[in-house]
Amino acid sequence: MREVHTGVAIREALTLAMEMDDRVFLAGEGIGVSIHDNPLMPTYGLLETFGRRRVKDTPVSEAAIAGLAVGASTMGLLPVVEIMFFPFITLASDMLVNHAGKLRYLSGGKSSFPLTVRVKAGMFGAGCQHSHNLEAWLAHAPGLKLAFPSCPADAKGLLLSAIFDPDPVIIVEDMGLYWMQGPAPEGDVRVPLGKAAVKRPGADATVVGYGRAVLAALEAASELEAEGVSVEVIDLRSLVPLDRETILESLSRTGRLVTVHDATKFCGFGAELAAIAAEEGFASLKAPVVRVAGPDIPVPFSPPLQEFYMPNAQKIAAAVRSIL
Amino acid sequence: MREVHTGVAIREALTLAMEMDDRVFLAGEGIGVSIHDNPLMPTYGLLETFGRRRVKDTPVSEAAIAGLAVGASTMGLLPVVEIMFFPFITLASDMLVNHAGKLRYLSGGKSSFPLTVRVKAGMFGAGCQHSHNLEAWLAHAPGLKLAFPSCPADAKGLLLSAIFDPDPVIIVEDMGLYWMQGPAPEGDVRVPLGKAAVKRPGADATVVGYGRAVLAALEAASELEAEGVSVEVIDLRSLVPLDRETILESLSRTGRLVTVHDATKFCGFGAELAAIAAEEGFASLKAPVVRVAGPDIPVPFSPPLQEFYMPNAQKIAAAVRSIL
Amino acid sequence: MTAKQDATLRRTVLEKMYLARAFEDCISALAAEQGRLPGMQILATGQEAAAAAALALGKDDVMVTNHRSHVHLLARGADPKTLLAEIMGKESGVNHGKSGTLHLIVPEVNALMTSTVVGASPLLALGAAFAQQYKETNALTMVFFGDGAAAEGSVHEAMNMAGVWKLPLLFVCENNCWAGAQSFKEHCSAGNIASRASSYGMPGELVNGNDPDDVLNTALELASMCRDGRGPALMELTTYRMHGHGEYDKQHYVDPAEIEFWAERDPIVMFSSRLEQEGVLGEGQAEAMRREAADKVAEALKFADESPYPAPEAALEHVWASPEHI
Amino acid sequence: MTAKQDATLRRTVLEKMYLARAFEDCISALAAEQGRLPGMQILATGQEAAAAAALALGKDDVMVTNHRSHVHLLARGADPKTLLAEIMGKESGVNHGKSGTLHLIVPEVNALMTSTVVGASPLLALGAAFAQQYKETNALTMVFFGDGAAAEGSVHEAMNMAGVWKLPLLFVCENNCWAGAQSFKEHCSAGNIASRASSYGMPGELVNGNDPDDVLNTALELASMCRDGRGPALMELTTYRMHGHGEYDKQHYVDPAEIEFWAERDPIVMFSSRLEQEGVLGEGQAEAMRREAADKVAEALKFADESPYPAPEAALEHVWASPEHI
Ligand SMILES: Cc1ncc(C[n+]2csc(CCOP(=O)(O)OP(=O)(O)O)c2C)c(N)n1
Ligand SMILES: Cc1ncc(C[n+]2csc(CCOP(=O)(O)OP(=O)(O)O)c2C)c(N)n1
Ligand SMILES: [Mg+2]
Ligand SMILES: [Mg+2]
Repeated sequence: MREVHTGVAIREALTLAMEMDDRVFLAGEGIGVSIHDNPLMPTYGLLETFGRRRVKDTPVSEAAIAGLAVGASTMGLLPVVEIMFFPFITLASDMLVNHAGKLRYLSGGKSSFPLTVRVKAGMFGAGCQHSHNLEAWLAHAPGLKLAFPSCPADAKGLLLSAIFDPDPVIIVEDMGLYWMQGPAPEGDVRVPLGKAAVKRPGADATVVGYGRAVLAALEAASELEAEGVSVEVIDLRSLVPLDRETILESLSRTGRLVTVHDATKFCGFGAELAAIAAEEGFASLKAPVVRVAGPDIPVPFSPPLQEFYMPNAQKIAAAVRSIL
Repeated sequence: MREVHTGVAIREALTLAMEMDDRVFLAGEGIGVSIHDNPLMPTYGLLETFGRRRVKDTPVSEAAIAGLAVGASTMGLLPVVEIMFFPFITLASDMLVNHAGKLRYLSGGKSSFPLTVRVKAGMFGAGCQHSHNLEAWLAHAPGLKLAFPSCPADAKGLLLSAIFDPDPVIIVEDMGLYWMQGPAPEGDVRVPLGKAAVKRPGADATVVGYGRAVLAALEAASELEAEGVSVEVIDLRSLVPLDRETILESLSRTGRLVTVHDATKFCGFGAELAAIAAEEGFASLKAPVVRVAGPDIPVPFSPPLQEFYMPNAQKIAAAVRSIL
Repeated sequence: MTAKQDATLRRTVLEKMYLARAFEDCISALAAEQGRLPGMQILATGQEAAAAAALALGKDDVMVTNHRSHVHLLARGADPKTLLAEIMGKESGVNHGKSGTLHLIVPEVNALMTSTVVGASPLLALGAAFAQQYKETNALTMVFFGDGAAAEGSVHEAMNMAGVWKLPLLFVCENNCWAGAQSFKEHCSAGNIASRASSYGMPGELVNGNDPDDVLNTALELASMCRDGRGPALMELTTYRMHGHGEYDKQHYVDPAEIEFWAERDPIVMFSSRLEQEGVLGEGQAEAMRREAADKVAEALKFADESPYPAPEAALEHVWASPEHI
Repeated sequence: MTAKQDATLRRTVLEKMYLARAFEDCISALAAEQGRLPGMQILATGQEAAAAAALALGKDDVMVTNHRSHVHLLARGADPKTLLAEIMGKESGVNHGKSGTLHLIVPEVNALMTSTVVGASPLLALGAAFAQQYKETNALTMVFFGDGAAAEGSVHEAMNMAGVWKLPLLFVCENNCWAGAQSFKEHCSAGNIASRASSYGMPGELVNGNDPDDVLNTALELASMCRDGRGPALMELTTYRMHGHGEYDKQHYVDPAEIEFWAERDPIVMFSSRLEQEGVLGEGQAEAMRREAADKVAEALKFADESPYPAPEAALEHVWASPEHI
């Protein structure tokens, strides 16, 4: 299969969706006219292709961006809005949690809100007000679906699924992936929400992650293979709905679980994964679950400090070794 | 010890703190002049006692209420602000998460932010935009402490600790408790943050909870005692810092853990407790962990639906039975 | 067309005002009976002239409202039966008991979204108005919010974006002098809300919110500007909540003279006598309207009372549009 | 006192402008070298007249700023050495490498809080100004924010509450014509930000943001009103960011004529020649100031370059004021 950058794969999904369906429009800060004159950015060139009616540069107003999506979606449009950096999801959180996730329920099932929110995430040397992964918040909000791809094919396929899903979906894009290449199919090839991918089969331990952390997990698995340890790596791809079956099935074979994500550990998504193991996979567990995650601190700015913060292959490998 | 209502105990803490220290002021919506002419409400009468300088009724502006606390606290005041209902914490979440919790870190330890946020919570027949417990969000935000009392003595003692703590503390008040009486000491008796209470000792299973759910857990324990099952009930009181020692010590004796809270289950605080058990208490565990929590839906309005949502003694007892 | 000329429309306004008053009187009476209604009850008694704003809308226009919504919804044509059933938490309620009184949503009459998060409605309306512009319809969105809500950042963001994009969005601020127990001047240091419209490049009109003619004329005028693509507009209705914030609110903090002042300006009393004086209503017609409203509400009460509660497990329904999961 | 009369103050303003320019020129040069600086660099080149606003403050006044803070901080007296070290992520940095360029905080000079969350600074300033009023000090708080920030709900809430409580809070909006890649008229449909002050019951002044005298005079006047208990005020500086949004921004979306227009209005060039013409500066004095600024920056660069990075585990420090835990 051809290789493309993740940023380009995302743009393919946006382009396809907009070509296929006039109900799809984009809105966000700097998604049309952008300071980034870079073809690897997902929305590069879309304003020129689709025009100002369908590509809306908004004022710096995150709550309004989310409100726009909520209101427009129930009017029959398929909004795809962007929150520039993950920490700013706080500003949109009332609209997402109390409205996007609840209005269908409040209506007694009469209305629906088929919106998509793309959130840009990642640790990129800008400090804690630009870098703060909060996927655990969104996963804890009823009525919202949540995807978190790790590669170009999934970034494209999950986004296509999100756009045409009848419910609100939030999709987290780790910006570090924009610059990475990988195979991705051409055309409208969707990756279903709620289906994990076994990125590498293994027998001795299961590592479950999503986003950039999957790449670190795969690296750790290679490292451990050299030591004769066989690690299964599961890429969740979608956090809500969550593919429990794939996790529990893997656990039933390996008996050992390591979770990994870039977000902080305490009450992070890894806690839910560990809890599922302790609750539903207890009979399989041969060793303690280990969570690899950011320490419970804000993301620091200085390069060696940020490096200290980041989960990486070494930390994952050490975690696996600790429970063999 | 004398018995007081929780609402009155909270007012005692506020009154004492204000009497002891002029740096303490209160701000929030309807905390001075209130539609509730009810002496069981925590801020009843405080405007009359302390005047308009120290008891500030704010406009309906949750972000500004939180910003007020952040800015005033680093100027040497000890703000105690109120967020009227828990779902509205979303509107204050940028200020709390990206500012209260991070500015000290960003300053390199030069500044501190000794603020207190009282959040009113609970399920009271108003539906999902008034009732949505989000303590797991706050626990996942570095730099914020978090308390969640279950009785008058703790509501008072934790609040006093929070007000004089040098870090930002959020304290959740389940409004249902306002109307309940219990023993509480007079005077400046503080309950330290980070110390759980064993509300009832037991040998067969450990139930860990906080807030109103502790009462349900105690009820369940009585019910199970009649069946010859001895349940230890731990009231966390403070979620951050968390008293892991007390939990793990109990687990080492009982080998069985049930967690309980009113918030929804997926990525709720119970997940963190279960994860700690799976990670640090694995050797003690004799059975799967069970999480009792709200189902992953918005809190419904209609009485039988809200009843269905709520964790209660029966559900907790059933959970314990399921792992004996 | 001006409202003065349209006798039928003015009669309809009065009819809806009677209906809303009767509906809320019924709720007030029920709320006074211990255990009769679940949760809190928030009434718009005294603010019925807002019905005229809702009646300035066409069938395809969208309405977005807030916690104090009965007048808006009934004016728009919502069925009192299913509204009352919802308020009681019954299965036959317009939202199957999921919502209750605080966020009644009636998509059937294009009352598409309702929020009890103060200040949120204008953001929802922003999205609806955007969709109308995007689809090049001739429709507009009308959003109701309170004076207290105007302090929320969300309202500012909605007005700003609507102004920049020239969306067909009519902001209707019902300034009933109070936000909870806080008087207007305690939360706003400008004398009114309407004049801030210029910050967003839109017209702002201050109208007598107890005079349905004023409300109707201004709403029709501003609505037609919105429809013409001239962008959003703001109207502020000066009015009063006669029952306080909610039914449990004894208004201990309100000067009784203030309540007295507004009681003398009851919009229904004033409007019905004006219509009678002008001959728009014949003798006895107002009384007939009032009785008809009472009958409808009695019927609604019977319907709601006789309806069963939903089954407990129904709590799990309606979260997802896609096949249920998790 | 007016600035015209105060030659010393005006000379200090120019000095700080030179210092800021030299500091940012240094960063710009470093940023152009691959791998020399971590993260993004956001400069206020062209906006140096804002230094005059900061210099209108007294020692006890508080300053709150945002992502584009170098001018404000240097004018306030922050040390270029520890600022540059922080920007490089060094242990000797003013925030020990925790913050970096985007949220430089310098409590030593009462630059108490800084946020890169656009629109957040005014809310932080609200709290500081409240504390000043509460403690009955004579001090005020000055907050800087951009034109883009004015679209955020947070700014509205801060202005509204400050207006209601008459807080000593001077809002300074630096309208540099752009918010990221969005031009002013794309995010604000009123012609300016200043005129919205009336919505909050405060004065609003539009000033030439490239003229330090204008900035200084207006800031002094409004600051003294704030100090007198007359409540908050808003001033808007019309200015321009000569380096685009950040150093990586090639401004492909900007009409070169616009940049040319503003280049001809360089605040340093204009102000120094005015001071020379007026005899406030003698011959060669401006050039001496420029050279002194360059020397200070060279010294700062040496300091920062020679400083070590923090130890990795230092990441765990400074979260808590109480004994560390979790
Ligand atoms: C975000 C938010 N904050 C607080 C509340 C609690 N609350 C409900 S109604 C109300 C007062 C609103 O006043 P106004 O907007 O004037 O509307 P009115 O009730 O007068 O119709 C408040 C503070 C809420 N529902 N939402
Ligand atoms: C809440 C938030 N949204 C978006 C951003 C990304 N961002 C950084 S600067 C900027 C533009 C701000 O424009 P303006 O307020 O005019 O300040 P300027 O950069 O022009 O000085 C944006 C959108 C942010 N930092 N914070
Ligand atoms: Mg009101
Ligand atoms: Mg700008």
